[in-house]
Amino acid sequence: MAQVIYLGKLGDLAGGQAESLALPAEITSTGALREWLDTERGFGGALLHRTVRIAVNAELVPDTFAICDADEIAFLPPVGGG
Amino acid sequence: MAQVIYLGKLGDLAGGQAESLALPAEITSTGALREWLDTERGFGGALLHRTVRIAVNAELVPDTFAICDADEIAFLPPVGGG
Amino acid sequence: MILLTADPINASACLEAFELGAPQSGAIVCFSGKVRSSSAGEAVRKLHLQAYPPMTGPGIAQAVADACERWSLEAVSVVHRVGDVSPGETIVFVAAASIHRRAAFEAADYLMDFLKTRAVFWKKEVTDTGERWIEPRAEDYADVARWHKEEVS
Amino acid sequence: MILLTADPINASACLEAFELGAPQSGAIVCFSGKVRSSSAGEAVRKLHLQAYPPMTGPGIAQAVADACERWSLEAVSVVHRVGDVSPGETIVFVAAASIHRRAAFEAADYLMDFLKTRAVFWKKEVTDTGERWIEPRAEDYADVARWHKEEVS
Repeated sequence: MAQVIYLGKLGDLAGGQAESLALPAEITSTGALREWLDTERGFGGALLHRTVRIAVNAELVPDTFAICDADEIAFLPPVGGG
Repeated sequence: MAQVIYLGKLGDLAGGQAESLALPAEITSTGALREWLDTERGFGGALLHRTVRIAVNAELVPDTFAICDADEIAFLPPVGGG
Repeated sequence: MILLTADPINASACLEAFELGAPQSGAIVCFSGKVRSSSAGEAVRKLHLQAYPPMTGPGIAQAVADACERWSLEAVSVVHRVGDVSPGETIVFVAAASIHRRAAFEAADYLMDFLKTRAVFWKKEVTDTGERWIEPRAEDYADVARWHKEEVS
Repeated sequence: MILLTADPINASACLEAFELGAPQSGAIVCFSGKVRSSSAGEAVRKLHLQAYPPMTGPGIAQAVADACERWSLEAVSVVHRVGDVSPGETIVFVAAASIHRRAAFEAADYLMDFLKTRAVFWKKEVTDTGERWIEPRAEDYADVARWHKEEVS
């Protein structure tokens, strides 16, 4: 099972900050997962915004990055602390 | 009596940080006082250095400033705290 | 020292501890950022700070390492709250120590610009009328860009 | 608050008091400068700080007023030692509080540049081999000149 983490406002939109899911066979890249989850979880495009970055196992990656069921995949809207 | 204050290294050179003195009749400006004291007190030119500024009654003044026996006249080498 | 904490931050206690750890330094600059009691005219009830621990700590550690490479520093400290923070409470404490003051000022400034725009946190402001996630201001992005001008040109 | 004191300065206590006086501020920057234990390879026994009270206090007050005119500040504090100061002791504490951090950083930086080059103090360093009056470094004069570029051009 892949762990998917929705951070910041995305957690509110998803109704939860994390979920475990078995990746469908055709979802093999971060970009494909982004598009699939945006529809499946009803994000209404929020996950597709270019400011939402994706980290796989705590490293920022491009949308072409290959993913598997062992990964922790996080969606990060714009960050900022302080 | 005018109060004369020698600050910083000038106090060490003068052998004291302050003196009261009756201004000679011909010493009517800060510039004249500077030259006269440099010789009289054996500063050897230290009082003439262009980095030494003069304050009369706590205000920086040019060498042309008129002085009298009621004044407090301070010689200030380059300042710096912190 | 880098610390993420859900407990209140006491900036003066942080400074006291920091000074003990930098006995040779001539210059110490510290910054503390606090939750303001109002935002856009509304009373703020609290600020919720979310971190993503696998990335937040390592990201700050990298920024501290970058600062230590860029300036000659004798000590650096970053303490950052997570969770719910009330108005008046300290969100972040940053300190930098060096021989001369310029390095300490610039490093603290740099780290704050990093924390505001690149550190892996999300902030949700809760007011009487609702809540909203807040993102860095345009000024924050402009501030952090200052440090990269040399590299680009 | 502006204070010249012959007693030891506790920077963390100063920060604690300062924070109490700036409850609305989102950003506080403080600087503390300490006597280093060596200078040009020699052990420093003490630093003697001389002020000229009729000018030193008013000069700092004017610099604080200038800073308050230049930036939007909610509080400013300058605490400066006079007399003999031992290695490791704090010579100066400066703090500035504002809504956003840039004003606080710049005001603290500005005040330190002023204190280093224009505040009416003289410093004598006493080492094992003798004593010498020390003047601002070239960097200090360059630093303070940064704030006047706009005015000149």
